[in-house]
Amino acid sequence: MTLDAKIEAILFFKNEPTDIKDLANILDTSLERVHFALSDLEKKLEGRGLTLVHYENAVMLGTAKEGSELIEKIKKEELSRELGKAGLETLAIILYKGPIARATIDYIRGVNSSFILRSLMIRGLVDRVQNPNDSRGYLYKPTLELLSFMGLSKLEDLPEFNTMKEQVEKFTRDAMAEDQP
Amino acid sequence: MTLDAKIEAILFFKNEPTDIKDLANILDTSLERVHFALSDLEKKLEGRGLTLVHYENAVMLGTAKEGSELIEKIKKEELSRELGKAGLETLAIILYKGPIARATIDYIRGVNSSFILRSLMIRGLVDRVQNPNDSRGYLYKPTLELLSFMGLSKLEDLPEFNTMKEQVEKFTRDAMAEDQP
Amino acid sequence: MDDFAIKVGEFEGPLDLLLGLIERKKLHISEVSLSQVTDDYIAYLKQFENLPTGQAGTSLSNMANFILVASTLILIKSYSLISSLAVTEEEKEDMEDLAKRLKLYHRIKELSGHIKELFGQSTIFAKENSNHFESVFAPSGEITRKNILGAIRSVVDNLPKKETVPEAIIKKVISLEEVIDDLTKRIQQSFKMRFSDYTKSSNHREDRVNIIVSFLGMLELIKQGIIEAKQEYIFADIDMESKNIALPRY
Repeated sequence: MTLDAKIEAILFFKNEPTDIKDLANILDTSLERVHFALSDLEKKLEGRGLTLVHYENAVMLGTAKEGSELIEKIKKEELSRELGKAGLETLAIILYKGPIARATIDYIRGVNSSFILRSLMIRGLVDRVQNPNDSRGYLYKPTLELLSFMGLSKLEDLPEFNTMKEQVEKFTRDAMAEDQP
Repeated sequence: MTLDAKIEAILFFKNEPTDIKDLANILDTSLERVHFALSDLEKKLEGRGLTLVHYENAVMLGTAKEGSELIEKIKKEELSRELGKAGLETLAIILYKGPIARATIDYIRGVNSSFILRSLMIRGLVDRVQNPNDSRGYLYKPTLELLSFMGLSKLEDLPEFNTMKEQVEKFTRDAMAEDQP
Repeated sequence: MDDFAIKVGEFEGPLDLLLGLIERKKLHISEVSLSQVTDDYIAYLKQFENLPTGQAGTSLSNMANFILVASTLILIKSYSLISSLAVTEEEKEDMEDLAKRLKLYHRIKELSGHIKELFGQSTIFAKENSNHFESVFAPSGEITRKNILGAIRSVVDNLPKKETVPEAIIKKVISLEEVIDDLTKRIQQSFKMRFSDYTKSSNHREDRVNIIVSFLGMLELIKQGIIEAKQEYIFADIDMESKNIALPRY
């Protein structure tokens, strides 16, 4: 069995976002080889019914977005599409600029974002991790579920992703040089 | 999307044996064409991590036979893994406040708990029952094995049971009165 | 969660409001257009500042956000009217930043259109969870009464708390009208005074927001033709004189 086939089996079994480090551990191989195998798997899944969703160190298996209408037909629970203005703005900031500190989100939006962040986390759309530059602070980032909801295999598939990331980074570098990690 | 890719997506999503007649219905096509597509799918899955499992008149997607050792290893690893902060907190909420709906746990913790709950269930630490107020929802509660493992003859024997329960309840009462059993 | 909503009227926050005002006038985002919508911004804010908190979704800390942006707007407008106005480096940065922030916010709003378009439209689905799975009792050594108590304590400690901004302080700072009334009275009484005397003798705390709010009051009075202001040289105090003592109108 090839490494990419093994990874496919593991992701199928686990059915949740899986850390690439865990994959390397279970498979007793290097991170580098896992990365290579993942891109092999990605190629092999082209035109198939399944797809990989990949962000930073996490990866999961899901149905191809071309099949979404079909799956929607047999899905029992109705998907909640309601996001509201605050939710849309906050998700846009996190998707195009994440991982990002709450202070920066507040600064960009001009309002306190703690409650909208909390509700996005409860919905499993946003996740937070310890800020490596500030032990008391967190960085907010998109979850693989958010990417899946948007039919994105990876963040780079977002429209205008590359141009925007540069713009936002340039701005925050200029404006927040003093208080940003 | 080819018919076999569509079938792959449906079988992946359903995650249970699916009647070939149902597939034909969902895909609005003939039994014959579904059979052809299934044998295409079978060929395409050769050498991959997944395989098609046939029952009498039903099919299901599963991990490839060659991967079974790997899957056993993961199962063992999942069962012996540390629960960690998130796992312990979720378990504590269920012990002090159960039976409790997932939405309430999410709301108390401020993050989505679905993956953690599943792992607690697989490890036999929590159990779920039908929510009497919501036919599609469940309430989570500790298993008897967990109680005896902790040496508790009843939940009230938990340290500071009443104070802690009251504090959590005060929070949920204020905010979620309508979702509460 | 409605009591936590951040809204003054239909707007999410000060930047949202500013953007709405600029778009309504079909202007481009710049310091010039910001000075053109300052009055509208203040007028809009005034409708809400006297509402009890909780009504119309106003919250005190959020009002403070609105007022802070108002103070920068006033600076921008004052600067455009009185070119000799002395501003500190920090204030200059705030003024320049506001237009930049607004442009970025505008961009984010455009991008949030993509989110709206894509969200839930062609979802990648995970496997449905199987209802029949075998569970094996597999506890771990961490599950002790002590650790479970520690865990529930940490849960309780991390429950979100309602805002604890001291209401009295913010109410004092943000009462725009009060400052203007006060200023009018003082002008009538002393006929001629200096801006720094006003802020010093005022019973308000002499913090930055207050000075700026007072300054706004002064500008309003100039606009209404009630007083005249003079500044001898850059960084000097501003002299205020009443033009029409009999008719202080608002």
